[in-house]
Amino acid sequence: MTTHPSPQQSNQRPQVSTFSAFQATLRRDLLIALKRRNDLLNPLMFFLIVVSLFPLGVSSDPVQLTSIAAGTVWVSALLASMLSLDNLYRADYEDGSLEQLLLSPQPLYFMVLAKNIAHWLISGLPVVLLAPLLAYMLYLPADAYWTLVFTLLLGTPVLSLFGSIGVALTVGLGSRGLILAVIVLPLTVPVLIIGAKAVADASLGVSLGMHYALLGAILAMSLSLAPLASAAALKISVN
Amino acid sequence: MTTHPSPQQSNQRPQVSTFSAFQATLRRDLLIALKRRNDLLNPLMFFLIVVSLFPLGVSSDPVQLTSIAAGTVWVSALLASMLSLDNLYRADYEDGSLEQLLLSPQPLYFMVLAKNIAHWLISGLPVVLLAPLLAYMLYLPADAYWTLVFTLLLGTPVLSLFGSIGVALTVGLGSRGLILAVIVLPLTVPVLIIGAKAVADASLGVSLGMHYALLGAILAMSLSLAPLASAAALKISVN
Amino acid sequence: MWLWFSKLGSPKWFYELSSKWLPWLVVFMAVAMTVGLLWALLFVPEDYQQGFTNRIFYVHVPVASISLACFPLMAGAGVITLVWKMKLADMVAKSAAPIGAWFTAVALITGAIWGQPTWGTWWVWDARLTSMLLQFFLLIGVIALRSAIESPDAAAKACALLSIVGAINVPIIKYSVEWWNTLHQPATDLTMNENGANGPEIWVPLLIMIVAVYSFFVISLILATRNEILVRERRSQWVMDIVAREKV
Amino acid sequence: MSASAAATSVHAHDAPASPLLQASALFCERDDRVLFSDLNFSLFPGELMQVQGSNGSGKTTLLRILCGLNSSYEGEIYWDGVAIDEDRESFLASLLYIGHRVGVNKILTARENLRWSSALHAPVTDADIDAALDGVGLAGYADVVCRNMSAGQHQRVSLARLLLSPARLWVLDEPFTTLDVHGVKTLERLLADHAGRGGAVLVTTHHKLDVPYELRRLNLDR
Amino acid sequence: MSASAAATSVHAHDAPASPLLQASALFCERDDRVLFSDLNFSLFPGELMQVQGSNGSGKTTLLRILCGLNSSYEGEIYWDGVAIDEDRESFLASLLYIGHRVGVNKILTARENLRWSSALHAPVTDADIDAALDGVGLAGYADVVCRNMSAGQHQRVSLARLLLSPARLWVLDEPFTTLDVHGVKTLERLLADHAGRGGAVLVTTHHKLDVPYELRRLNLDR
Amino acid sequence: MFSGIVFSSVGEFLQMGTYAFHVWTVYGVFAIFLFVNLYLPRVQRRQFIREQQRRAQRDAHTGKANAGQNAVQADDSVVPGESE
Ligand code: HEM
Ligand SMILES: Nc1ncnc2c1ncn2[C@@H]1O[C@H](COP(=O)(O)OP(=O)(O)OP(=O)(O)O)[C@@H](O)[C@H]1O
Ligand SMILES: Nc1ncnc2c1ncn2[C@@H]1O[C@H](COP(=O)(O)OP(=O)(O)OP(=O)(O)O)[C@@H](O)[C@H]1O
Ligand SMILES: [Mg+2]
Ligand SMILES: [Mg+2]
Repeated sequence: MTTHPSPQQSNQRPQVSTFSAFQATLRRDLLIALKRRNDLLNPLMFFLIVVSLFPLGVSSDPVQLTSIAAGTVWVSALLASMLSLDNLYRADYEDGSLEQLLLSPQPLYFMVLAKNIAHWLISGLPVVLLAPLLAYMLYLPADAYWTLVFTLLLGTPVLSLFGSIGVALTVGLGSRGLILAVIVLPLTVPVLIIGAKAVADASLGVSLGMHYALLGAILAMSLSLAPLASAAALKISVN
Repeated sequence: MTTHPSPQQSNQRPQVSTFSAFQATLRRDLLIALKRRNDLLNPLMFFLIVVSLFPLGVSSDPVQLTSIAAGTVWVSALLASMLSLDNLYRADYEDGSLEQLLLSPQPLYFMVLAKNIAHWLISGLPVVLLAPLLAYMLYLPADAYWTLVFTLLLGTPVLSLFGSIGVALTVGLGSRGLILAVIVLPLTVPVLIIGAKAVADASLGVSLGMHYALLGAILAMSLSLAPLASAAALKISVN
Repeated sequence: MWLWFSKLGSPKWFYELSSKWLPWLVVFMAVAMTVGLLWALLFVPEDYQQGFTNRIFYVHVPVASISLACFPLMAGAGVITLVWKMKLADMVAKSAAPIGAWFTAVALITGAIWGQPTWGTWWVWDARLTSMLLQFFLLIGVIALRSAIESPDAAAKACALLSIVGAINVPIIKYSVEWWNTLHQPATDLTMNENGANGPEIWVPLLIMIVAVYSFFVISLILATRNEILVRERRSQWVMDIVAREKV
Repeated sequence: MSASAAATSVHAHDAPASPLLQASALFCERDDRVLFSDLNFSLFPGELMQVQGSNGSGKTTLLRILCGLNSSYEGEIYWDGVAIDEDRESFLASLLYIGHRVGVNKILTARENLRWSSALHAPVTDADIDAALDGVGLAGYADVVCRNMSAGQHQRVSLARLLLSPARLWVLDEPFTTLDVHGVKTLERLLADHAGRGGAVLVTTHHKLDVPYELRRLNLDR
Repeated sequence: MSASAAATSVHAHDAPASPLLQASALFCERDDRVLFSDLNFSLFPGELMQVQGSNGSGKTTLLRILCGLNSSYEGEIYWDGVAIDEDRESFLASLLYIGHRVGVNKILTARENLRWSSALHAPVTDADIDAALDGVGLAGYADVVCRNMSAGQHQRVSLARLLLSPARLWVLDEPFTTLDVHGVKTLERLLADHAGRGGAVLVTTHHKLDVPYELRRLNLDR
Repeated sequence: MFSGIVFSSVGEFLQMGTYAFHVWTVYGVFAIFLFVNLYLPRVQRRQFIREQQRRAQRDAHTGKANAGQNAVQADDSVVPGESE
């Protein structure tokens, strides 16, 4: 008990800077994912499995697979990103940590941003890195690989950021997963369309500047606005 | 307090029959789904959205869509069924109802079966009924509609039954969603292959007896064995 | 029978027995592996179609065929775990899953590298390849489940159950995949068996390699299981004695 | 916090013929800590036993083991002289367990919850349910969705099961949590009544039980 | 169980200059039931206030409203004379809330949990954390994963925050739940100490607080 | 059956016709595979033993009993398989 700071002292105590709270939150989320190694493995495996369902369901014919490759990889990345979102605030809501987060004197924007970044690093980035392998298995033309990686690199953070809003809205509800998907999937359709279109166009030699510009604009916008929306949604859900 | 049966009386009291416990469990799960109308709507919406991602992500060319229609509808049904599984035991685990179920003196097989049937009625059946509409949107040849409906009718219960094992195994875990898919999706590949193949063959005029026989056999086997495995898994998870 | 069973169930007994046999097994494997590898690399004649890529055969086929043994092994161990509650069986099952995943991955990788020159592609959705990929997914599922469940006891039972369900499904998956592929056969002829000449100069080294890789599988399984035994029995006197004796 | 514990029954009881529940040489280890070893006790009809111990001493674990919800133990448990593994069904038919998680679905109303949970054990009528809710101070709440109830009201819904169940053995894990003073009184009376009628009660709680009944204590602390 | 309630401060207190927390004309209705209306009270530095009321009387609701976690109310709440909506940040910097859900992640260890939650408020060292865990009777548990702790141990981990936080106002919702006798003592002393140092405490509990300190009561029952 | 070494020079052996890349990658993968599965268990075993010895020493110093009772102390789960 000797170290207990008395409330009187406390007013002189250095306040925590927003940055160090941001950092602590980011580190905590990454730590949790590391401890549950599954969080790292599962989005990847899910992505791999879903992609390979398509040849099984549709056809193993290379020509046909080529034509659906871009769309399939994008749709699977979308689903993998969506499903891994479930963990974003759920555990925190259930054990009460979310209330603690909301009661922190730091701007919620940065706390939410930290959690979103952690989520993307855990589930989005690995998917981006694995995508070329799967693209190969679906016979995507080789000249489209880099486009695939770059569009996913721009697009998956948007999925995390948008998804975060959906999870925040539904975190208090009994049934998730699906309701989340139903809310978020339609929001992410533009990203999907642009991304898949860019990849498909890449093998046709069409110029891609426009696609990248659009994706970049969407990313910039969602980086600045989505965490605000998530924060507001969290406040509503905890009510 | 007047109606309180004393323990001495209790030995004479009529025991509950297994069938009425089965019925009560089935009715309860359906009631919960009805109350949370989302449970009814969401698998459908998810199915619809995922299927419509394909024209958006892949191509809107009717010829190409026709060729991937059967597979896409089946894969989407598989995913919709998988995602709605999350609710199967989760809420019961969290609020302690699952312990009550395990401590009931009735054979667990029937209790689990009741829950699986409820799940299928809620999430599988609506998908089956909606499938022709989506098939139409994907330009599936008209002569394959009935095959699609029948194979889904035989196949989706298998998805519920298999999925139930996976959920039961993972119900105690912090992170779900994805690990469930990673465990269950590979197991459902045969159903997917046969189902999608049957639909594709239907428009070629190939005889489908073999396909139905196989699906029927798989369904019969999983009806008799899967609930046993689920029951065992539940006991393990609650430990 | 019962006595033997409960004796076999004793991790200590297994540990001591394996200590005795392990050196011999290692020597045997080293000899077989050396002979097999040298023979395969140096002496096997060039294939008239595949050229020297037939060297890959001697790695790929043993690894691929032994990887198929993994699921039955885990399911067997699973039954023993669930029915007789024998701890050793679960330790074997736990060690087998990652090793099986390694074997499957190496089979996939070597197959892919072989496919590039022979079929002109690293990957095709051929029946055998696809079912191998699905087996890989199943194994990863078991590993993921094991690491997701905190309590070792619950993890043991859950994985045992999943392995059994998986093992029942492996043949079903295999047949359905074969059926799927034979029905819409892709353009390329992917039959693996047509290696032209099939004389003893081809299959004797293969046999040796199969024996060598098999003993390698057994050895790595034993090594991993022994570690698992040490960890789980770390409170018991005999393990503490080993710990005290050993210099590291 | 506590090490292993060999428990002894505190009171000598003028015991009836045979024990309802008997634990023999129970041993349980969690996380490499022995929670209890060589734990022996018998519970006779008409007995009310409080399991005591500091936080983390293994009370919850013990109760779950006795109910068969946790199987990581060694030793034997007998119900009416028969090992519970052998005749699980008749054991379960006589058992009512309420744990930390009370088994109340938040989407259903109190009535719907009780209707289902009793359907697993004994048929009850709507009047029974109303009477039981009345008995735990929730008169008029039968058709309120449980989500809209407070923590203590949840607990009360689950306690209504005590009044609906024909079980002879009640196993209750901290049932007094979140109950207000009045609720505590009611529950204490219920426990005493049940034991008085020849039932048996095993209960953990950190609060000092004030029952008009002889209380046996099982202490898990060393 | 209870209908609407107008609360009054029970003790006249020799009040210091200005109240820390002040509620004025609070009104809250849930599910068409008025929980409280025209509720007025002030909490001064050095005061320890227990919110009382039967199950469902609105204690949890009141505390969450005061912390800003629930916004379905009418009336005004002031912190240091300023409405909390106006200067939320300085209010939050002085507030420590522990609710029914204690905010302990089960995958992390006690230390990792505390490190994060204090990083949101004030920088602490590992030695601070060890000392705090020691203070709540969890010495040696710093690196144990919280999943492997009992219900009471969870509660203790969250209570260690009391020893790490610089907050002047503690708002605690049934913090005595699942604590053993010894833990209850420790917590009662902590509350008294905090108030004695000029902090303020708002606490709900159904158990009879036994603190060596003047206790104010706010009763939500009619 | 034995037709002798089929290569006439080391260079030819390394070239494997035109398939040096394929053949040697496969054998490389195989070598890594062998190495990992034979050597890693030994590393893990050593780690485990070292860890246990350190713990025994610590316990001896603090005068604690060696079995069970004190195990809550810290991350007792020095599981070789999980320490990579
Ligand atoms: C990723 C690619 C590949 C995978 C996953 C794969 C997998 C397998 C499997 C599972 C076996 C079965 C072993 C047994 O039944 O005992 C096998 C055997 C065999 N594979 Fe592959 N393989 C691949 C590529 C290739 C390629 C490209 C070739 C040669 C052109 C090839 C040639 C063989 C031969 C000759 C056998 C032995 C034949 C037999 O036992 O039936 N494989 N492979
Ligand atoms: N989520 C909710 N929605 C609507 N009404 C609610 C909700 N939660 C609680 N209530 C109602 O508000 C009232 C007060 O609940 P509250 O949780 O504040 O009670 P409490 O005083 O904390 O009781 P307890 O002692 O049981 O914890 C209850 O009567 C309940 O019916
Ligand atoms: N899931 C678990 N895995 C491993 N160990 C556990 C687990 N749950 C509890 N323990 C350990 O078992 C011990 C006993 O826990 P238990 O929940 O039975 O205690 P309890 O007596 O009910 O305590 P409380 O009064 O706090 O509820 C604790 O010390 C804890 O460390
Ligand atoms: Mg407990
Ligand atoms: Mg409350």
